[in-house]
Amino acid sequence: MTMFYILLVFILTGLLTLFLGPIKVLRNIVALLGYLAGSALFIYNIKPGLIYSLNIRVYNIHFESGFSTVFFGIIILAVFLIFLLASFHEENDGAYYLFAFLTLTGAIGVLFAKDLISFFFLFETMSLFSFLMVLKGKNKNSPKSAFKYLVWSVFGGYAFLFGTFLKVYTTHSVMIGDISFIGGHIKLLILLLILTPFMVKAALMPFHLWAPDAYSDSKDAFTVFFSGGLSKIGIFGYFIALFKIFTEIASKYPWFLTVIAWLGGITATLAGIYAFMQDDAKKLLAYSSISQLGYVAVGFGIYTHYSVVAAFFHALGHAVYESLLFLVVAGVYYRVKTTDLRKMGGLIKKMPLSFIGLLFGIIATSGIPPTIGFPSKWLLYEAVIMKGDLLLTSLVFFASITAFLYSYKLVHSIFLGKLHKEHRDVKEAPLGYATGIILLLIPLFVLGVAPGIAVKHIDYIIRFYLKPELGYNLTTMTTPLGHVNFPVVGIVMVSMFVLSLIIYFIFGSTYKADQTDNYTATEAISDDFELHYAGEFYGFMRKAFGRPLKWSFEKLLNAFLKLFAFIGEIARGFYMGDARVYLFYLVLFFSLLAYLMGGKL
Amino acid sequence: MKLFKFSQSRSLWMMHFCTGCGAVELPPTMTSRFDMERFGIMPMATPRQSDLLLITGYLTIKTLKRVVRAYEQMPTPRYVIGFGSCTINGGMYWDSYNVIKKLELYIPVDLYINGCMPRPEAIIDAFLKLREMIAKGEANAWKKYIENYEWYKKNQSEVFDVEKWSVKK
Amino acid sequence: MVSPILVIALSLFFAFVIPLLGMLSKKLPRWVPPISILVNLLILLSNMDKISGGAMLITTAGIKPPIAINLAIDRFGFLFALLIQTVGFLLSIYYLAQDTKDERFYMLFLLNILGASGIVMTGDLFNSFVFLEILEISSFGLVAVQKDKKSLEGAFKYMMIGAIGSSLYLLGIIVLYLSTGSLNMADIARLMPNIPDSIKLFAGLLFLIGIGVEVELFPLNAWAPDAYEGAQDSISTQLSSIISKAGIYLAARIFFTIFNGFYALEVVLYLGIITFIIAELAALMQKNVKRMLAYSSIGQMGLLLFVFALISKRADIFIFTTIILLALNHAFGKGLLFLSLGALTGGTREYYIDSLKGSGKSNVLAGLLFTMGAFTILGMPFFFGFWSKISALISIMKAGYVYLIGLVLLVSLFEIYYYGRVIVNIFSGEGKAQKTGFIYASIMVIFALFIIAFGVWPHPVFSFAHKAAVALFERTTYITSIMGGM
Amino acid sequence: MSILYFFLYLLLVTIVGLLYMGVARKVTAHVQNRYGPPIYQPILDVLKLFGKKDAASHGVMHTLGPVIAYTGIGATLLFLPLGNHTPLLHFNGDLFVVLYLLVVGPLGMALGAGESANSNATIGIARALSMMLGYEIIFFMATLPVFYANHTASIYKVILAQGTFPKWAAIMYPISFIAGLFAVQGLLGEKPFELVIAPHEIASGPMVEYGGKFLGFLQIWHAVGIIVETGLFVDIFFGPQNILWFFVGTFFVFLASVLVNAVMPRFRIEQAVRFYWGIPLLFAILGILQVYLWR
Repeated sequence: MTMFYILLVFILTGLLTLFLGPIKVLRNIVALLGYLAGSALFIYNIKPGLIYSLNIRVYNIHFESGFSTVFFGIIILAVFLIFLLASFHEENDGAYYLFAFLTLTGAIGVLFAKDLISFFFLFETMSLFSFLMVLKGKNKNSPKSAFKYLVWSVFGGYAFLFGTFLKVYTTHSVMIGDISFIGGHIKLLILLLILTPFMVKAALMPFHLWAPDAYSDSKDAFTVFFSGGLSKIGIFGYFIALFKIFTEIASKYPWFLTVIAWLGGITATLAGIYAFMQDDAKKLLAYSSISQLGYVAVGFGIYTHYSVVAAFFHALGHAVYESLLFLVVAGVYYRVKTTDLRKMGGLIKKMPLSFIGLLFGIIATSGIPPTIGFPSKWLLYEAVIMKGDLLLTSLVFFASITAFLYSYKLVHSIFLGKLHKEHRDVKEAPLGYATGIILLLIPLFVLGVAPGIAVKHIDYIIRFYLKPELGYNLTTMTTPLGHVNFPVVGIVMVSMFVLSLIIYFIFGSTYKADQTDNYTATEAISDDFELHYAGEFYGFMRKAFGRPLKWSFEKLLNAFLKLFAFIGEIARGFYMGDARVYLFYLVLFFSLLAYLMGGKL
Repeated sequence: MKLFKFSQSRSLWMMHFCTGCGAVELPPTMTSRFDMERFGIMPMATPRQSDLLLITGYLTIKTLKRVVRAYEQMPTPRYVIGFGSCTINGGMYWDSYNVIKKLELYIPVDLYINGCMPRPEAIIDAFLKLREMIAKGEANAWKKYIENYEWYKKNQSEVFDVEKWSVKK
Repeated sequence: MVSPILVIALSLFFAFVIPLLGMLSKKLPRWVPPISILVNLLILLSNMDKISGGAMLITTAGIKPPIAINLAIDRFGFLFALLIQTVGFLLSIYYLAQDTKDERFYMLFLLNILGASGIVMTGDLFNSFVFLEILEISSFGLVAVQKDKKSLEGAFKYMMIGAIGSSLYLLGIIVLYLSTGSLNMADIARLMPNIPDSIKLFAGLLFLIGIGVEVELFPLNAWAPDAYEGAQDSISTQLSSIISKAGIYLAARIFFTIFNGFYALEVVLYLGIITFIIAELAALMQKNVKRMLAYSSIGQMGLLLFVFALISKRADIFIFTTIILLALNHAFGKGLLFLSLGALTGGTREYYIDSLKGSGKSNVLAGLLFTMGAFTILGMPFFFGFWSKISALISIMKAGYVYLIGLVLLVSLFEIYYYGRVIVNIFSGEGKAQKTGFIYASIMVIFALFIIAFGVWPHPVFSFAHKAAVALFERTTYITSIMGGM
Repeated sequence: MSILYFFLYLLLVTIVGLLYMGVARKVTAHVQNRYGPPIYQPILDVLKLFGKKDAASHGVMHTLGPVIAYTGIGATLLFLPLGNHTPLLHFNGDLFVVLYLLVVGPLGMALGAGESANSNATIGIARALSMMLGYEIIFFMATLPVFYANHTASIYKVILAQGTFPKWAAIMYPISFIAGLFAVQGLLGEKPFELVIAPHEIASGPMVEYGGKFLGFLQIWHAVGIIVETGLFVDIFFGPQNILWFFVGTFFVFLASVLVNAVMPRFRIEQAVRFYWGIPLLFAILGILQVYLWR
């Protein structure tokens, strides 16, 4: 029953905020309290193994909680808190919070769902209200992006529904349960269909087309939750589909897993490349998010204990650092009112905390120890090599190099370089953002040094399905290939840093140079001189990639759409005649039917 | 400290400010015929990295302000070598309206190389002389600039807009 | 309790009173329809507990069926009657606030409601034809009421096809009469096994076409886009929520109760899905939003007919329940869409998607309601459409056409596409400020409340629809309750 | 005790690295028919740079950049076995720890250079990062077969497995080895790939605003970097059995690289990246296929 109450609390909070809409302070307090009540209920009461069902006439709603519920639930709730804190600084109305809370309801509800119909219901709820959230976005492109998002997520949802019906038809059970005993290849079709919405949510190529636009055109605070939180439902779905629904996928269709892994690798790489070509901070981060989610798909595709632990951990990491990055960008937008990378620069002096947040965010994104990004990447590489797919390993490695590229572009264009004249009076991001940054920095380091905290839980989730092979304790991980002790790496870095600092302080002295005191072939420059290299940052890579960069799934899709439009035009042509033509249809139809049935007359 | 002094004398990174025709003498000095790198002298790209500013020839007012800026951007200790007659008295541009005649008035010079043009041997000789001076602690012109900053600025302000071209410290 | 026959009688009476009142005052006639329909509603509701099990028989002149004209209301018909009267009542309230119109408009409107209620209440085949004619003729008039080129064109086309359709319907009645000697539905149904197959087939075909026109079956639906487009917004609502629903009732009554799962239903099965696909495809690129809604309406009816025809594969109460759910969803959802579209245009009759740009921002309520209507038609969760759509899919699965679910869902994607396009368009850019009158707005809100309330808690509607479906499903009970176990 | 040991270790590698740089200058000079500076010249340079006063700093990150760079390379060194002479911490990490620590240095430098608000610096960094798309992936692909064949990701185990001469990975996997050589040239930033510094083009790129002790830091960073980068290559492909062999190996790899450097012009950036995606990539893939076939 608690599960139902949690959802109810969120819905009611949403409705309350809707009615309190104009009274901003009260609304915010209610939203926060409602959130806290719901998450307190979740954290204290949701233990693995709870079951609840509710009969609404024809359908029975079945709820169940497992280890995965708790894992993903905590991630999603945590990211929602960050979103909530940041959103208080934006100009929002009550409906915004209603939609946000309903999105949360859907997202948390999906984790509880035990049968496919309620899963679909809650999943669509989430999609629908997140669509409305995007629709209430921040610029005039938002409706368009929202539309794209809607079409894609409904596409996924319908595929899921079709899969559900096929499953129900073949197994006579609507529960989330095994289908590997079904004869024939229909089980693969079911799996594929059920997997589709999750590939869409987790923006696996070629289902990613909605993501860059929807991420960048939704309100900044919401993007934090959108990317950090909602994409986790996609990961959760991978888990459901591959482990709970088709338990014997590895023995029955190993090639299917390989395809997923490669799709993940390609996603990670291509999205990484697209990311460093972007000139908008949120677009860049959107692609970065897609790229990082690609690794997760690789982890699931490899399908060993190591790789799946890596995938889950990466999902967790993604929630932390991607939220952090989006949050910082949101804070920057709040202050400078732009996300165009070419119009910022040098903000480190004005927004040091945001800079620190972004810095460690990108360090984690790049997977540098001792942050949360490292353990999962390390484990993933080991897993892929163990699987023996060296080319995939290389592809994934290529993807992580692109992470350095876009990370640096982001941090440089916003915070480093020259401070623009009009940003001279910019202040640090306000309290909500700052709190969020600090809150996110804690897990970023703690889990980077002691990943065992999370790995233990992840192990519980998947040990029913895969033989536990990974050796781990709080701070170390061991695979047949290698062994790593995370705090040692951290300690080495810190002590080496201290040593370098000592060397630094022993020698010489420095003076603080003004930003106009710069080597410009000894030309004297004024403060508004454009010295910030941010436009066309990796422009030369366009030449390096050449023509293939122009290929896109989007063009392919547009060709398809044109085809449908053409068919639609033909169909419309049917209704374009005058009354005589319509009469002719009628007569023709009658004669045809009479002819066809003539034998029976 | 001594070690630093020694290394300073043995490692001179120069920024050859190719202000005038004298620059043409530097390629032979650098390349295989005379090979100044064997004395640890290397050309550098920016004033930040350089120890030695080489003024190769006459300085117009337009160039002077840039030279001053470059000089001020160099980290101390820094050295200046005036190269050719032009830096001493204007040389063949002694009556030009836009060439400064005496470099010393604007930035402190450690060493001059006489001649028009001085040959690479002379340049190398100057380098070795400077090396000696550094080792002995005699090349202290950069201190003079700090001590008599006002005076130099006054001189500079007579020919260009100091406010704009000086480095703000 | 009051005899439901008064529903017919009173409406008829009021309809004829209108022109007389019109002579007295211009303002008076508009008060007649709401009063009349309210009375009707009360009469119906007072009979609610009387209708159970089989059909409730109301005879005229004390003569028992199969001879005399009679009404036979079972729960199925009652539900439709209630639907028709409710929507009619809401619309009549709206017409109160409308600009002064010719009083004949109110008469037509009332006759329209009367025809529709008559169809769903009568137990006599010929009477159903009469009511169908009343319904159709008043509809032509209502479509044409705008009196501009488009509405006249639409009305004309509707009339051409509709007249032929209903005459074929009449022909079907004649064929049945010739072979059974009866006009009473229950009686004919009882005698049905005695009729030779060829006659059955022929009559069935004639009925199929006659009703097919009404329920917008491909290729008999060519009138629909023009008529929907030409008609005033509230009339379009009426076309989709009342008139086509009466058609659905008739189809169910004739093909199921009388013909007992006649195998021409297989034709409907294919035609239904074809209607669905073609209409959705046609809507895909339609720039005129109203016409787009018309296509969507046709598409929904196609789906409905497809589900309806599934009973020829597997007779299941659930499928009947689904039909009712789909009909209800379509009635309220599409009604809401047409009404809110009218509000968005501000009565300018500029339905092109570009001219609607930003209208959702200047008229937030109408924009939101349009979105809700679209969502319920699309079958989004928390809206009633979700349950009806899921039920439809379950029905398809139960009938064994599980792969067709994929097709239906694929075509539904087109729906998302074109509805999404409109929603996005009305919420982007800046539009002219539109104002919606209070009454108009509250009618829309009532529509929307139905959708949301039963979307969140569908239980009552389910049980209601289930009971109605049982009434339809147990045809022998229907027959015996009327024929008295003959 | 081990801290002292580590100090000496770092000092040793720094000095050896600086001497390597000296050798490089000497060798280049001889190739160009010059006499060249003394081999210890880079040490003098570094000392001089640390002795400089008032280097310009553009802010915290600009200051910390070189420090982080040295931190990264020093930390990497700790995880890199110098021959089978066990490094202090080799048992706690493997190839991926090394690879990821290896980028800390460039990242620190990039952050520092970025804050200098000089477009030359940023262009240099952009080039450096883009170059990684070329050589880093080739290097990784070239080393993969070795690790895969020995079924480990630990560099130390790879060294142990190679034992004596005929079992060198360079001989067992010659195709990968060649690909690796291509990569090392880029890894060291030597001349056809010297786009990052490119003094004549972008005024020494990332270092444009660095003088004094910052530049000193960057010099010793580069010095240790040479050892670490070539050392990684030598460890993987030659399996040096003791520290002497390690240094001999690194010396020759570095020497080869310097010789190529001395006679080469410079690529344009997109040419450099595309170069790696051509023949070296082919070699790397063939190397991977080879290990599949041989296994």
